[in-house]
Amino acid sequence: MGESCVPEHTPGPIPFDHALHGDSIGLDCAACHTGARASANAYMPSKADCMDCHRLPLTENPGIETLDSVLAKADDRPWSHKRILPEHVVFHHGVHAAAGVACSDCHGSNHMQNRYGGEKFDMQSCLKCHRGETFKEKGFKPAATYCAACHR
Amino acid sequence: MFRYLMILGLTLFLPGLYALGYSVYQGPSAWMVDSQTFWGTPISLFVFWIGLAHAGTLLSAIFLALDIKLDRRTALIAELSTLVSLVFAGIFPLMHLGVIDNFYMVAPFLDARGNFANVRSPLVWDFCCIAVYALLSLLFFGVHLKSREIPALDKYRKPLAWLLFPLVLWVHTIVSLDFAATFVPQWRGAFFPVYFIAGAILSGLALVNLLICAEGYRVRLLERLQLICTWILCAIWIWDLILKGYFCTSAFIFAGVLPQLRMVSVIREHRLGRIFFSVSILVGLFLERYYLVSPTAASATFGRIDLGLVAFSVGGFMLLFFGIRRYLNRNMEGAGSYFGEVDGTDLAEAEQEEFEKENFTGVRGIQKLRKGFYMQPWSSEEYRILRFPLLVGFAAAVLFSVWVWSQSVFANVDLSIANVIPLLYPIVAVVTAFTLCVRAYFVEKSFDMTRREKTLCVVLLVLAAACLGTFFAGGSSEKSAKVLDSQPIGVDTPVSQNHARLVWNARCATCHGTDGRFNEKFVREFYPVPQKLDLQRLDSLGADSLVKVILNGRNNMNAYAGRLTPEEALGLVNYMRTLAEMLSENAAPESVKEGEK
Amino acid sequence: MTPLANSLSCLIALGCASFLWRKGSSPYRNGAFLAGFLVLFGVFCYFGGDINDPTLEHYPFRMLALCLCLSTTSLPLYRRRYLVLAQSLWCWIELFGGIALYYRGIDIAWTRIAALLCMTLCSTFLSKISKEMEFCLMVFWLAVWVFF
Amino acid sequence: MGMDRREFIKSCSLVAVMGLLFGCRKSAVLGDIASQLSVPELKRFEDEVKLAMSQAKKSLDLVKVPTPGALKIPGASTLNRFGMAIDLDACDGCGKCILACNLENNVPLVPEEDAARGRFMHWVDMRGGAPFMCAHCGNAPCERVCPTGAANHTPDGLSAMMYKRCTGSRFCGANCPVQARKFNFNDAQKLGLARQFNREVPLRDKGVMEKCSLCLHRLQNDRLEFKTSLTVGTAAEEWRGRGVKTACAEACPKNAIVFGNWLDDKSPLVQLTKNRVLYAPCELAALDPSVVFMRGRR
Repeated sequence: MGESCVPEHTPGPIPFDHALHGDSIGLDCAACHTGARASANAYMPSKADCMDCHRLPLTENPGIETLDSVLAKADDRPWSHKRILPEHVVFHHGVHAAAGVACSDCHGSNHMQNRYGGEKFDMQSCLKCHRGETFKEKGFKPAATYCAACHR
Repeated sequence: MFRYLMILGLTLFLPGLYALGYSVYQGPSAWMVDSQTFWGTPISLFVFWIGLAHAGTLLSAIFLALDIKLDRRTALIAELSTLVSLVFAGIFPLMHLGVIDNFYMVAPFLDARGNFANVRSPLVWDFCCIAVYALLSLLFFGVHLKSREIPALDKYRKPLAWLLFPLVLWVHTIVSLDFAATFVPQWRGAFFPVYFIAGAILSGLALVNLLICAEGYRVRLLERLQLICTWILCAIWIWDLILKGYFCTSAFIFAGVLPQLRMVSVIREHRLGRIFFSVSILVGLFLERYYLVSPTAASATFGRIDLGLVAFSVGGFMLLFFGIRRYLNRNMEGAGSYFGEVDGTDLAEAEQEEFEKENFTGVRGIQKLRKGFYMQPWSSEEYRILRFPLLVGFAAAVLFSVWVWSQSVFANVDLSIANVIPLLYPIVAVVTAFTLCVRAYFVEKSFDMTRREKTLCVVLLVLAAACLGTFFAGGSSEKSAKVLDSQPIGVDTPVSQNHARLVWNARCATCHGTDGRFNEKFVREFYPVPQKLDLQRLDSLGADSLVKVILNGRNNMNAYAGRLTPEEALGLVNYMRTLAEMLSENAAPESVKEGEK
Repeated sequence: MTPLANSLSCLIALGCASFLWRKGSSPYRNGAFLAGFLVLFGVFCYFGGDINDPTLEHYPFRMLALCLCLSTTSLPLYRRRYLVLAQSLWCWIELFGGIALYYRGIDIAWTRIAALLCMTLCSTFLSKISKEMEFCLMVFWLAVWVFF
Repeated sequence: MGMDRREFIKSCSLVAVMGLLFGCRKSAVLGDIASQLSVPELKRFEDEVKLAMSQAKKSLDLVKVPTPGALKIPGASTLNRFGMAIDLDACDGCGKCILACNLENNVPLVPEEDAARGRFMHWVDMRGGAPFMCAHCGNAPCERVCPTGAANHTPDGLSAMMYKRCTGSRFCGANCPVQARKFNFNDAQKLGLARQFNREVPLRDKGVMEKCSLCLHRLQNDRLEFKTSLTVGTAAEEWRGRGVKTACAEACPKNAIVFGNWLDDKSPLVQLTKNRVLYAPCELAALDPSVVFMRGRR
């Protein structure tokens, strides 16, 4: 029962820390996870996305040199994850972000410690939020609950 | 005798089993499918067997409720045949489904996904009615068997009979609504409930008469009723003919004309003759259902698989029914007194004659009338037993309706009371029966069960719980195999302002800020401060060169050629103008503010 | 069906009711009568109304139910029980016929069903059914038939 | 007691056998073979459309209907009701819409024996020389009888079909007065008859009903994109599905199929049907269809 969501990140060779890249330096999640606010899927950053910033020596931290060398050798698309929703489910990541749902509402804040997955999404939890039964304090507008809003 | 019948059943059943397995594997294209309704043999067989399943409860319960006496063994045979018929009536709608694994979605329970069956559908009513009918028939049969040992239980039979009386009619009414509620022109018929009930009663009677013949005796009352039923059914067929100009000749011959031979005493008195009437009626009614279910000229013909399915049900019925009969004969103490091996045939007949006389000529009635027979309303024994459980049942039905209405699934559905009514009585009946059982268990001191019965009860309960659990949990769906990495480049089409804004926020705002000023936190710490956004600069550079800058990069600005399409870049340039305009509008008051400082 | 034909039909039912359950009549006789009446009602509907009118589909059966209701008043025994049963049958035909028609876009005659249901419940309280009560019941049924 | 145990084991094994019987329909062994089969070529789809067109013979009885208004179901949208109008004066029955629909919605091919019987899966049929598809009735009989609720209505006028919820009782097909519903008798993927031309539309499994979805996926995508890109300042703007077209409407060389929103005055549907007489199949006229035919000027 239920479709539990366990994103399978391929732990690439690139050492990465969410805590260093998040709010502390004024970066939005969508800056790297492009599409998170704009399109149906939230994507992983490509090497080019990393290099936008990392082509300059950014800090004086001792690790930065090894990081830069690893990055230089890395794949064009160093990270990937599996879309765990079934084919017949339409989930538009951007529309949820646009509706004011914060990233941590669904994904928690575990990723700041670089622990991924563990979110449990099933139809019941979708429906509950869409009906306005959960996240009452956030004051989301009730969303569509007819089948064809999310299924095809 | 039973052994030979069982062997006959087995020889029919085994090839039938193959047909069933093939049908399940192959799906609905295995058998003849009607080109318009997509239905076929399994549904005909379902209607046929559910009709036969009326024999037991009809005869036993209704006769009991109406004080028409029927001897115990006939009643028990009838009840047993109901149970066995129900098994086959249940198999066919299940196996005819396209996706059998999803059958649980028909049950009107909430499932873990928050879905709910469409209670407007006659199929949902069907499912509930048949499930409840099977449960209560089992209970009725069990109580009947048990009441021999524990006389205290006997007084529960009549209340149960009164509970089953409407239910048995309800079931077939609902089956008829499967057809009558549709737009298929051949199934036009607000009279279908009566029509189907009449057909069911006739087929039930024919089956019981046939089984009684196998037992080696006869009940004249049932034979007469059977004959009368054929007349009524013929009258209904005539109305069908008047209404639609459609007439099933073969059914009329088999179930309408041939049974009239009963009026010839030579045939009537011969056992083979009696078997012939019953078989002829059964064949006729099967043909009738067959033509009813597949109204348009079939694009395929009645094939081997269809025959196999018929053989499966007939053989299976024989195997199961006579198997149980044999088992009971052997393993139950005093089976004779249940199933009448010790009664002489003549004795039974004489008895029967007497009953009939009493029932129909009103001798008994006149006697009672003379005695000043009168009963206060709502004062009968069965009513007193049934009173409280019925109340619970009605309360449950009302609660169920309210619950159904509150389901969010029906937010976009015009749900009316007519959609829910057919579900109510089965709920009333099942809850009432359950309450009755619980009550009987606690009230009757003499009631205790053998170990085997207790195990049976526990197993049944566990099975029921497992069923409910499965219905609730539902199946799992296959997850997508799609792997997402970085965002692929989109199609190069003109983008709207809104889309450009989204792209800006995702790609540019890290440095340039969502409002076109800098993202202070980021830029101050790490990065060279980007150029200021103002209209004059934008105008002097021109859109084309700005697009080039975005795509190819310049100085500290990164190249986005592989990640943005030229159109997207152009959209960004346009959006930059909007941002610059907004900035210049806001600049004036801000410069004043700075001046104040 | 026109109001006139409708009224006529209940008179036919009334006439037919008197043939049922005569003292000493065999079940064959009663069964044959029932089947015969049904055919008669069907033929009446065919000539009395527009056969394409969906509400006509269960009309003969409603007539038969009315006929049975009317005939129960002359039963010697278990009158109350059969009275209730006959009315339930009528209710049944109206209700489920109505549901079948409802699915094809025709409204259910709720007033008729409600009136019958009320009467069915009320008649369970009837003690000895006097001649006057018989008359009242018959008038009620005919009124339900003609007006609701 | 020994007897009891035996009985118990017997019943247990019976249950297990039943489970196996059910399970073998979708067992791993059978499933693996399925995924390795080749996909059919485009040519076969084109040929099948030609075959279906040559077999089309049913004529259409049309009756006049008023312009569809807002839906009469609870919770219906007052802004959107999507539908189509097919211009019988412009249509020449070329059948391009059928192929376009098949490719857009990944409609599978049928085996030869089904084709010989005229049992195609095409969502668009040719009847009376014009395309004919599900009319998305406002008061849809198919939805009323669907036991699981797999066939249901969206608030904006689509009669949608949820394939995963479908149990294949075929009741909806029986109750559709114009037989617009198609049943997946075959496992098209296993037989190599299905091809996913369009990633946006899932392939259907064996044993489920399907029919014209009015290109539901296009509307869904448009709605979601619209809502995502809605600027905060202009929140009052509502989605009207402007700019969406169904595959058949897109493909029609004569522009005889017009898709739009019956409740939106700016919609091409409203503008082009303004002076036309609208018709619907006589069986559907009372069921408030959203897809209608137009012929002649008023």
